[in-house]
Amino acid sequence: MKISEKLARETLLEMQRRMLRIRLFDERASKMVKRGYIPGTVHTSIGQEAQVVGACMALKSGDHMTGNHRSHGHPIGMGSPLGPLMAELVGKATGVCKGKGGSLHLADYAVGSLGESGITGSSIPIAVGAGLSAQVLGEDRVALTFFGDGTANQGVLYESMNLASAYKLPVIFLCENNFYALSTPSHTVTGGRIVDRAAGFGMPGVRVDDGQDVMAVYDAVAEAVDRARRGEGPSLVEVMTYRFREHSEGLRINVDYRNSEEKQFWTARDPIVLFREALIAAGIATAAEMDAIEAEIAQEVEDCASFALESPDPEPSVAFEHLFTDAYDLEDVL
Amino acid sequence: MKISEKLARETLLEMQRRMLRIRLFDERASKMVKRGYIPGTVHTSIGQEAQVVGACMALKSGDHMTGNHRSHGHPIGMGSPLGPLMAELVGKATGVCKGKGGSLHLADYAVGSLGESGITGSSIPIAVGAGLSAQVLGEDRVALTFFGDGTANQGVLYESMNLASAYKLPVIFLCENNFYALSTPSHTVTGGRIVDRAAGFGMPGVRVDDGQDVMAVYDAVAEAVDRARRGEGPSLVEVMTYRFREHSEGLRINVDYRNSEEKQFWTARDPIVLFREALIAAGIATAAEMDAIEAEIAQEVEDCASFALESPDPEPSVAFEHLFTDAYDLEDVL
Amino acid sequence: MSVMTYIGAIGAAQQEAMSADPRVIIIGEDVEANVYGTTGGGKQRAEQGDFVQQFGKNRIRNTPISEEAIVGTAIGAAMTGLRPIVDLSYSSFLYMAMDQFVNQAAKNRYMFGGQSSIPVVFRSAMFYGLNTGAHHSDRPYPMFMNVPGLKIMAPASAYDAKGLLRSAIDSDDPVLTFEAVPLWGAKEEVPDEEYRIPFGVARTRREGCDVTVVGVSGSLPLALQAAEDMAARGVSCEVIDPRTLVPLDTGTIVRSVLKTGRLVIAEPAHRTCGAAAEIAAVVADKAQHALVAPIKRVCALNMQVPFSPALEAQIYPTRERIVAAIEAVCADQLNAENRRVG
Amino acid sequence: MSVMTYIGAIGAAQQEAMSADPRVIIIGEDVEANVYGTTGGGKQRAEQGDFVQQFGKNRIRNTPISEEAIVGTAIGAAMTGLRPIVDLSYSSFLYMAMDQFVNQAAKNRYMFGGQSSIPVVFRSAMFYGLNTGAHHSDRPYPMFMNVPGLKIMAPASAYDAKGLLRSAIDSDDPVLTFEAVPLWGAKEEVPDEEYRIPFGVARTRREGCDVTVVGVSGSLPLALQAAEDMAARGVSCEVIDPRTLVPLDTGTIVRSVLKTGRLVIAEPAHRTCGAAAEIAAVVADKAQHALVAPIKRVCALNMQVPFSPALEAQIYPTRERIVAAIEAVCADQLNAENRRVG
Ligand SMILES: Cc1ncc(C[n+]2csc(CCOP(=O)(O)OP(=O)(O)O)c2C)c(N)n1
Ligand SMILES: Cc1ncc(C[n+]2csc(CCOP(=O)(O)OP(=O)(O)O)c2C)c(N)n1
Ligand SMILES: [Mg+2]
Ligand SMILES: [Mg+2]
Repeated sequence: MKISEKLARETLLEMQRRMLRIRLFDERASKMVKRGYIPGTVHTSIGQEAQVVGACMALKSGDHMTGNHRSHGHPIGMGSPLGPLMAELVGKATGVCKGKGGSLHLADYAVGSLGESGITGSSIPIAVGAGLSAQVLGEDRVALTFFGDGTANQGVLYESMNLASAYKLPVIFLCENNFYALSTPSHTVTGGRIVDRAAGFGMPGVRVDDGQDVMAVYDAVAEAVDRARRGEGPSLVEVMTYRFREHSEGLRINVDYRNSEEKQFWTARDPIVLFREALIAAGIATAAEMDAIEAEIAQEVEDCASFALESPDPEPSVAFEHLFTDAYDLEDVL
Repeated sequence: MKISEKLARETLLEMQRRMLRIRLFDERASKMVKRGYIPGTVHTSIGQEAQVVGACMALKSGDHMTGNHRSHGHPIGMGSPLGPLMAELVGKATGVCKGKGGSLHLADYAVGSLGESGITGSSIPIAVGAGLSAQVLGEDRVALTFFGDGTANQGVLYESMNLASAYKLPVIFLCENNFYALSTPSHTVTGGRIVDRAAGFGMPGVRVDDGQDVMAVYDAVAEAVDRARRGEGPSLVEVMTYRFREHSEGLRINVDYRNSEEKQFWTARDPIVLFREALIAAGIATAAEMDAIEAEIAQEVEDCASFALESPDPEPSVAFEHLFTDAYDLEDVL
Repeated sequence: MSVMTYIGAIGAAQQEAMSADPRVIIIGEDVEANVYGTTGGGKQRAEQGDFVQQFGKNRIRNTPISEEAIVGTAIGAAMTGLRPIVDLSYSSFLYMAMDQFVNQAAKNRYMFGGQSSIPVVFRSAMFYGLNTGAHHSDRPYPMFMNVPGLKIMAPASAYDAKGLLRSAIDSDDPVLTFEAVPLWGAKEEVPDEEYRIPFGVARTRREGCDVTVVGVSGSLPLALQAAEDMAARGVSCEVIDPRTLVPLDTGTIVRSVLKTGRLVIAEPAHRTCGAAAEIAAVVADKAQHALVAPIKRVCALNMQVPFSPALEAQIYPTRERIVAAIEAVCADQLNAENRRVG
Repeated sequence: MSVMTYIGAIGAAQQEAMSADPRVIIIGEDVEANVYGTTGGGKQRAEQGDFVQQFGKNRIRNTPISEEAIVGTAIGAAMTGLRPIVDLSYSSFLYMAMDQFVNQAAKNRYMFGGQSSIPVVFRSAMFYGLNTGAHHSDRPYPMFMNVPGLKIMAPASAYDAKGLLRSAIDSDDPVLTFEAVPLWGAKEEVPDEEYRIPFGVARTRREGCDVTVVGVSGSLPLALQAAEDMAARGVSCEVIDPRTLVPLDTGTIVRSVLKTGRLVIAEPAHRTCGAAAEIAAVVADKAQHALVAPIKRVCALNMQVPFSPALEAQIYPTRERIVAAIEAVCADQLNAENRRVG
């Protein structure tokens, strides 16, 4: 891995911090689902941290992001504090969405996270809208949307890509290609290569073949972001990566749809290990410094879990708020 | 124009007949709308006859076709008799859909026409379904779907192309690119070229630059049909053509969205005139023979109009038929 | 006061809103060319040109045919600083964007704990009764009433259309308009100054004491005509236009039925699970004790729309069908009246 | 007879139908891997393998995530010789394909004058009350009830699920199933031989004379429990499961209300324009003269679904809310009973 010379040491370390946050947060969340502290299920980004963080770090404050069901990494990548995220997963009053969203529907407007989406593909045009408002209002910001290889077969993506392209909107379409949609291997349900779909919609398509290399992801996305800021329109970036866990926690699929050689190949390419080694090799940080960072993040995650578990449940009446912005008659609801 | 040597004389003449049928039928329908004999409006294929007929003639009996709002040419191209089509436009009991469809919703299952669609894009996956049934049942047939350049920006097209490609279904996606969607120039709302969208979905894309040349359209579609019959999957064929009239009859748009040079350029390339001249030049038919064909079709169209006008209205109770295949309680309806 | 058509009122409300607030934009298919007649300049067109000339192409946006992306883009834009008016043309095209309406517009603010507000108006028009066939004639507002989080207006006159649309554009929540194309040409006096009509307030178009007749959208004028017919026969109808379907002013309707004891509801949507069903259900709960006759619905039949003019008219409510329903619930009075007259 | 779960019954019906007719195929996301548990082999799995092994990949089709194309493709395939069962997984995903449901499945046959028939079943399951959040919890069947041309089944038990699904697959018209995931594990005795239950015939689950309680889908068991509670307090409930919503057996419901004079309707969908509204409206028309109390609806509140377990349970009907509604309409009897007992 080649460490970019353009990036400050602190930025590089922050990348590793965010990857660690995602990893440890998701490991923790996974345990909490199994023990029943988190209701429902969660979809972890374990193994995909480089793809998430490389993309988010290429954005700057004021930019927007929308995501999908594999939902914790994206706001963490944008810099969202962990406590309210974990509290949201547990369904507490202190959750980032007041306990009303849950794992699938995290959003943290303070860091530009406009919302994850349980419905695959549904949040893609929302990012295009953020691009449109930037253009109409003349504001210097871009929007990025994350979606999976499976979701790349939903029509709304192509409507969105086309609209963004025709209007030259500052939007980055980021495909997280982990080779599977649930139990379905991408190649069995996908005609052609996703990256090749960009050209027909008048935008550049770039594929990051090693999505475990956070530098490679960063570079590709940063270029797309620059292009967007220059007013030259949207780009599609496809990142090849792998989820180390099952589609969602607790899901057991009786079919052996991912063989063990494949799993071994990818888990050997752990993005966090690779980046740690690269940083040390490049003399950016010592092993001891990296250890300290890991301990720091481990503590952060401990703290976020305690915060979540100790927080109060939402008041029942919170269920009747936020339907509309103005006061409404509860008669209409009850 | 080069006359294909592979085609029998009778086939060539039938092409011209079908183009003439479309032209004269649509001219007649246009008049009947203006005089109030046809309720609502109609969308003519005048100017686009080569594109329609070249495609339909590349199919054979047993194949299926779905179409869109520019709806008369497609069934006529498939060989549907004119009387019941015109009666349908007028809303008569003898209409091909018993007067229940109207211009926008023609269908003639007898010739493989599974239905035109007032909702743009909506009938595209229907053709994919016809391809799927052929594949599952092992029947030797293909399905072709017509849609416009404007409709090429609807997501359902890409979902359909992808599905057909992943399953290798015998489907031909035929884009009638007449440069406009209603008053909107294609290039202002379209990123990239439509034909280039095929590759990203794993299928060949072919563009017929001179869509006024019925031979060129036929050749391109026939190749796609052969490929489909060989089990090699779908193709996208984009045909560049032009509508000579307004988007729909009677519609007046105050903006000059198509300038007169452009109109002149295209009307000078009348597909029916071009083919007539080419046939005569190639010695396939004499001018007199072509005149006779024109007179024959003119008579057919006269007859279809009389048939339509003289036919009875549907019985009022027909409005309560065909909701379900089995008997239902009229109480549930009224 | 000036006299305005229903469609003119819509254009005028849009023009006022665009002039008042630079965050308001219009986005949709063919809006530049003003094909549907609501993005022209209205009376001022001659002086001020059309909307493109007045507001520029940055704010009047032709789109590709991509309803799902258009709707989603408008939602995203509304979440980030704009106040879009989306012109979806035919109401029949809303289905294409259903996911965005239900899962984004309606749920976003709720699900994210109030972080977003979504000030966007989705305009669409119900082209029914005009022989356009099954694909273009839908009146799908009941579907959207079943989705909490969407406000819905369905005006029946120029005055209401203008005032409600201004309120809709002011609203920080998503609003769907269902315009009645059969009423586009209907004229009404409209104030010259700007005005707004609040959502959730019904308009009693005619006072009466024997039967309450609720008319939704294009069925309202028919209800008024039927009331006229019945007045001649000694039956006094109170005719109510709910104007907005979400929120729905059930209070006005219930109070009226408490007075009249009878209810007829007319609407152009299909009967099953329509707005009339909802109104009937509310009244059967809140005013059951006052009811002296069955509640009658006069809706579009549970049928798709046939093309032929020989067939289509049967599908929708008519003045005659409304009269028949009133007759059915007022059989007593009519008999009494007959005896008196006879 | 054997005891079967609701979800097992669905799998068994699919297996029978696939064995009986080679034109039946199953198409949907992840159907090969049987993630949702309805494309396995049921009891016979050990001997016969899963559906892919039994029927082959030609008839068990994994799809891309493309609901609109999947639904449209299934419709086209049904028009040309197949009898597809489309597994759409969560009912919340139906919105993605709304245009195909409304404009193709529902209208095609009608609009083409009977040329097509469309024997296709669209299966979906309502995963509500399971803390999956607003995007996955919808119960959108009322929307589809407003669309003439779609048949709708919403079984509340294993026996009904199996028999209705066989009828659905036999039907030459498009059928939507709305399965209740909270009932997937509920068991019932089911005949060993093949059987079919006709559409449009309600099942009276308990006879009674004081009040009619209609329970739709997952609310039916709650209605039965509430009836049990009320029986102990001297109120006799007649509990009816409509089983299919289109066609809806209004006759059975109306006859029951003519007997009891009271009606409570419970359903998991949102209240406004829901199935309960339709049932209430029908009864307020056909049995108004027999009503001695207001009609009460116990529906999901007009709210989106919050995630937190501390919040979600409030949204749906419960045994307690149904009891409260019955109490409200039976206040007279309860007072009489109290006097008798006290
Ligand atoms: C519209 C819709 N269809 C189906 C689903 C069910 N579903 C949830 S995640 C998923 C697979 C998504 O695959 P991909 O986009 O590749 O993302 P990944 O899970 O691999 O990150 C499916 C089918 C859904 N949530 N929404
Ligand atoms: C879903 C949907 N959106 C919009 C329309 C309105 N509409 C009808 S035809 C048309 C233009 C279609 O353009 P194109 O696909 O290029 O076909 P052409 O008319 O040029 O043949 C539009 C926008 C529609 N019928 N359906
Ligand atoms: Mg994936
Ligand atoms: Mg065009």
